[in-house]
Amino acid sequence: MGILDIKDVGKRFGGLQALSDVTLNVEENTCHAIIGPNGAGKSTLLNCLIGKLIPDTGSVMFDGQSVLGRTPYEINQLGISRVFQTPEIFGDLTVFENMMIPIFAKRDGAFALDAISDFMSHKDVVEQAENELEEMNMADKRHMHAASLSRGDKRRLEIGMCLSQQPRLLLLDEPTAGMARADTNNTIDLLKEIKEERDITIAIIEHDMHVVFSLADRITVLAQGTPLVEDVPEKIKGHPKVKEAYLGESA
Amino acid sequence: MDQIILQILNGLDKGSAYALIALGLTLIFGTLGVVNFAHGALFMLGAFCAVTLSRILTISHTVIDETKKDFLGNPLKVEVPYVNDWFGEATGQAIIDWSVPLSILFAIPVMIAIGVIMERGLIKHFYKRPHADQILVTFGLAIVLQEIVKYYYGANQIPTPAPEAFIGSFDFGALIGMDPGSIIYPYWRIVYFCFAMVLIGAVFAFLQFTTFGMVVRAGMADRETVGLLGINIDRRFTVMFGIAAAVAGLAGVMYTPINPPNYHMGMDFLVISFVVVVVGGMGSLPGAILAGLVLGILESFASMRQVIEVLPGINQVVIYLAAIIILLTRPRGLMGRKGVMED
Amino acid sequence: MLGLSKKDTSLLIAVAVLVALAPVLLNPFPENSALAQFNAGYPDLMQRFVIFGIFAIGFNILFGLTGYLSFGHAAFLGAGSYAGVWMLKLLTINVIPAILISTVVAGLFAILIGYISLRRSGIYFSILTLAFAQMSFALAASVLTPITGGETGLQTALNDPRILDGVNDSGNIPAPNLFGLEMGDSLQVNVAGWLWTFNAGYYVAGIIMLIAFYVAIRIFRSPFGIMLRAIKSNQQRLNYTGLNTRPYMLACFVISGMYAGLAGGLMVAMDPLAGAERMQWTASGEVVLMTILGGVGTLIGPVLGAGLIKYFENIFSKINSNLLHKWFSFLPDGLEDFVVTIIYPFIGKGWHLTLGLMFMGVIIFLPGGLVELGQRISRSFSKNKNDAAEQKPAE
Amino acid sequence: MSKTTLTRRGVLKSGAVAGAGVALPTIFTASSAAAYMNEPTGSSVTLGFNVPQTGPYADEGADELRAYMLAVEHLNGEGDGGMMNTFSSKALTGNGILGKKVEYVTGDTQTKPDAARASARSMIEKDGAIMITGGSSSGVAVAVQALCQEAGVVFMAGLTHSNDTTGKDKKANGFRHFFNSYMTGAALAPILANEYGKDRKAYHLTADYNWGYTTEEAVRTSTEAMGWETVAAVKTPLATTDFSSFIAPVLNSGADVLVLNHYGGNMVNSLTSAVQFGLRAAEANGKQFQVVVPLYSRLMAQGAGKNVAGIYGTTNWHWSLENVAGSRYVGTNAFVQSFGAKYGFPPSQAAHTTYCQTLLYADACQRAGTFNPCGVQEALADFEFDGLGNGPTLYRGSDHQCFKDALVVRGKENPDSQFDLLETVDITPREALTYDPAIFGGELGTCNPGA
Repeated sequence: MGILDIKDVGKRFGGLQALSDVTLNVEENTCHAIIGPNGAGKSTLLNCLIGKLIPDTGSVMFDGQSVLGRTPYEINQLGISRVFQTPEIFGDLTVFENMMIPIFAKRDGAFALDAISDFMSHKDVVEQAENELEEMNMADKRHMHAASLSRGDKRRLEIGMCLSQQPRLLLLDEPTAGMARADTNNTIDLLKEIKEERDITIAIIEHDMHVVFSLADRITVLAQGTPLVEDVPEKIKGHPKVKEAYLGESA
Repeated sequence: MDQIILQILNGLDKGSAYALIALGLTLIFGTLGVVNFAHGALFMLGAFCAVTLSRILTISHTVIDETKKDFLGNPLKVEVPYVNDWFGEATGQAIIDWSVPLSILFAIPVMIAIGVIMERGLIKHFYKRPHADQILVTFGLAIVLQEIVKYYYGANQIPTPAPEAFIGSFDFGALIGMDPGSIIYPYWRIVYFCFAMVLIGAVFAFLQFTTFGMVVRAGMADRETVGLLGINIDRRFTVMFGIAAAVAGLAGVMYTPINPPNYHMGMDFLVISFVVVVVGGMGSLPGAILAGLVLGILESFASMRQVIEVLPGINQVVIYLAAIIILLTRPRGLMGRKGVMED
Repeated sequence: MLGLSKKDTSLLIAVAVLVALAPVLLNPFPENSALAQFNAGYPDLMQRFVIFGIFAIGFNILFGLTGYLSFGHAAFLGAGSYAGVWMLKLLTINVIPAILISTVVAGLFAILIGYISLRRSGIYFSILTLAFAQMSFALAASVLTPITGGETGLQTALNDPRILDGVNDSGNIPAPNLFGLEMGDSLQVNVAGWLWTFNAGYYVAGIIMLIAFYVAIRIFRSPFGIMLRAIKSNQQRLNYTGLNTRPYMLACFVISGMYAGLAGGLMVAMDPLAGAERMQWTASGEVVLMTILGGVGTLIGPVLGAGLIKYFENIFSKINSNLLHKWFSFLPDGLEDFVVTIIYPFIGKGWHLTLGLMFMGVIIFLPGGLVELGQRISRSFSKNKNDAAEQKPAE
Repeated sequence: MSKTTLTRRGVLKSGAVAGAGVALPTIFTASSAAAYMNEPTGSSVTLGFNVPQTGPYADEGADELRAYMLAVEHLNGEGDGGMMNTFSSKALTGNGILGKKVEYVTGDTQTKPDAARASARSMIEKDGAIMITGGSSSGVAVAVQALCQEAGVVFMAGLTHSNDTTGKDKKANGFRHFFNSYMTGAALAPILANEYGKDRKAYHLTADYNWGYTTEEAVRTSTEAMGWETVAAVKTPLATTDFSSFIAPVLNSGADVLVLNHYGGNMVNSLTSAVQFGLRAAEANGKQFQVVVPLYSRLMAQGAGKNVAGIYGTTNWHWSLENVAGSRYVGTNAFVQSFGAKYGFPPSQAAHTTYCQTLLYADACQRAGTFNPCGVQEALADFEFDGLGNGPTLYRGSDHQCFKDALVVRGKENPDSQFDLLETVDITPREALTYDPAIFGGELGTCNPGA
């Protein structure tokens, strides 16, 4: 039984069966990738995981609790942190402030009316934010406006913000989409580093094979709304069904 | 029954005025992304185009009438318009009588010019600024325009009647076989409704069937892409601003016989026109028209004595109540698109 | 000091000094000089400066931090005013209960309106708040006349119960006071032609304003304040960071509404009348303009904006052609008339024109409002010393 | 406790003495307080003219201001003296008031009680005004009157027609020359009954605020006493601009008279709508349909243009009064001459009432020998005068309301000029308009001299 347990999930939009009988397990402390060609149902599945969509059938359990119908903040409080396709950070705030918010959220829960204390007086939070910035090699940028960071640094910050919450599952949604090759490689390196240094479970939804093969411990290939194969990367590489699915897309 | 038909007629009539003002506001918002608090002032300027033309037509020389006395007891000076001299009294008076419809011709170029000057001189510098800045600068502009009009025309209302031919009421009751006189409606208000519909239709046709309109619509949907295609969208937006100003101005011209204009009339319509635009859905032209008509009809029904007796004060709040209910049940208004003005 | 950073402490001290010395600073011209008309150091206007300052500070907590533009904030000012007058009528002419209850009532009203309006964001939120405020205004001015006094406004009367006060047989309505210190009481000091009026009501309002300002600084610097700024910046990220934005927004809206209610309560404490037009959209629009004019999201900006607009309203509207002729009487006759003719449209009944031009001028040339003007001036002074002075984001 | 409120002018004078050549600050406390608020101690006295200068009533406010400036001229002995020459009291000599030159400050009420009070307070606190006057709405009048009572200065109301001003909201420091809703009803009803018959069914549209309520009530009561029946009374929001939805049902309601209890822009718009809907031309219950506007003003008539032709209403005064109704209304022509010569057009009733109020105040001070509000109150209470254009008039002491004849007027069919829009149909003598001050409730209280 993995930490994330997706069972028989099906979702229908009008006449289109977007997902059917999706069952997969993400084991703790592994990196599990879900890949598939465009239209395979990756985003629909993702939306089911984060509470945006409720599947018609099946269940999605995180550590024994259903995530279905929960709001994004509840899902985060369960221990799932999400990294977006395009980095979602607080552009108007400084890098340091960006880093503090998730730590506050982790410490104080979904809502805390602390309107009087100075936020810098919360030494534990400040310390943790400083450590996390060090980890991300961004300590020198702490006073910068987050919006003025480079694209790669924004991604770095976002991932750092997610990690600062010590999530039980890090959910990455096409983390390198639209990135230049150099930035993509940097991101891959960063994720590798994280994987090696921390005990963390990563689920990654990705289109780019290159990213997936360098990171994942296990890969699920999705095609036409249903899992095609699930195996270790080495086996997926030459798998005829996968080739067919990807070639079919380009045909 | 007749009461209900009458209130529907009245609602459509009121609603067409709301829709016409909201139409221009939505055009400017949809094409330029600018929250224009000076839109009410454009409506007011249109109305004063009618006043100005009627002043021009009645430029007079004085003739002393010894038989009458003025308030100080001196012989009365009678004003005789030059048009009377030039075209004879009958024709001259007819021209003056028709000054409001004639003002349409006068207002179109004037309002387009005002719109273009406004856009080039001021608004274009605010495209990339926050909505709050746009609100402040256009609100400031509205005050300035109002005060200029007040300086020259005073604060009092100025009667600008419709032509004699349109004074009186049309008997719908007789037309549809009910008692004669049971449903009557003033000619000019019917004219206003038809005029509004024609103008709205013209704007839609223009956007739908001309290449210019297509580019503008594409620009409303995605400004950057159209810009990349090498089309000079900015110039087209300037033209759109001119058109929106003209639509607001014409709405004002035709409104003058319904209520004598004063410098403040734009502000009276500003809030309601924003409510209409938002209830219709920001950036949606059909939404603005629909919301205008719906709110107009609701307002008319809420003004009925029978309704007020049951719910005191409902006539005061019905539009706002409707707006709240619509916005709570339909998050983006009646026909709004996702992602417009939500942050 | 007081848990504030050095920079914030000096800002607070500066504001405190300005508030304390306002009666002197706002009367820069000697009493009998021609320019005395520009003096603003009389009790009514000084009270208005600080009261509208509170209103704008509170509005800025909502708009400046979260970016939610309420177009119906005057409803809370009005609700606070009505509650305040009722306290003065029913309970006691002492202003303390009036000020407290008006804040509480406005807060409750804000919970109601906020709970519904905050279901939407952006302009839809603005229109919802506008609709609620306009409904409040329309009802207050008409069908609620027994509670609100209608268009005439709610006033104290000779035969009010005032259950905590003793019998009043003076034949006059007692004036609002703070344990005997009447809000209208003043101490006047005359120094070589300058006349300074130190008014009790002004200092009561001024002290409350300083407290409100201090609390606002604390809110700005608190984790709560950061969360609010995060809402403005990226609400989606905040949600996925495990924070529930709803209660944050509602709390912010209610705090902001309570500031407005406090301002309303102070208004009636200084001058016991509450009129319905206090709730009208123009009043809500005014606080929006004050905030933008001063500088959105800055601490001191809204106070400056409030001051500037109230100054125009009260000083420029009172200049008449008679005064103009007096000022320019040193010029030759023809020139005097010419100058007066040029200036006349901008003053007296034309003060709106000046106000409109000022709005446009400020926003065109100073996109950050008056605070930007201050920053530019201080920057041009410190340029020579060091140009590397780190520019913190506008706070 | 010791009161530290000080009068401003008092301080000025003592300040000038004490401060002569001395740099030491002089601080004044209660002991040196003046006898009353803003006691003028210099060679001049300041009056506060608080009129709407912005908003829809700005033109009316401008006309009031013209009259005030004219009155100041006359009080200071400049110009032709206007109604000072015809005024029955001869205390004023053109030498200012009590020998002090009259100066004035102006302010903008914006027709909002809040703004009006702010403006009035600045006049009292900053400019040392001893009397506040003006305004063109009852809400403002009631609010400013209450303020003046608290502050201890005199309030001479401008154009305010609601019964409340000298009824339930009356104040000892406040005075009204203008007539009120009750008088309108009492004056209008007999004429309407005479012209349109006693068997009429009325439909009221009433502006939804205090003035509207009192006017509707007054007109209803007095027309019903004449035998009329009230079919319906509908309240219209004050902010309404398009009255069509209120006018549309009128014709089928069984009514044959429409009463528009509206003023200003409301009245212009509702009357314009009524005429558009053909009510003037229609027949109901076998009779010609009629429209009535209880309170007329010339500026409104100007705004409504031809639509006022033939429509009845009342006014406090009209510039043609003396020519039409003879020398009982002496003063009218003197005022019109004086005003017309200076400004080029005849004065409105708002201008007339504010001019009268200024003169009456000055005269009261002169006769009382003091500016003290209590002295002024004594001098004005039950003061009987003549020669201010309204015929013999009484300033009643019990509610500070003037009692004088009221004019029933009708819109002219063929006006000679834009000022000649109303013709006087009848004049109701003041005896017929007098009522018991107790009927409206309220307490006058005692005069408050401030300090």
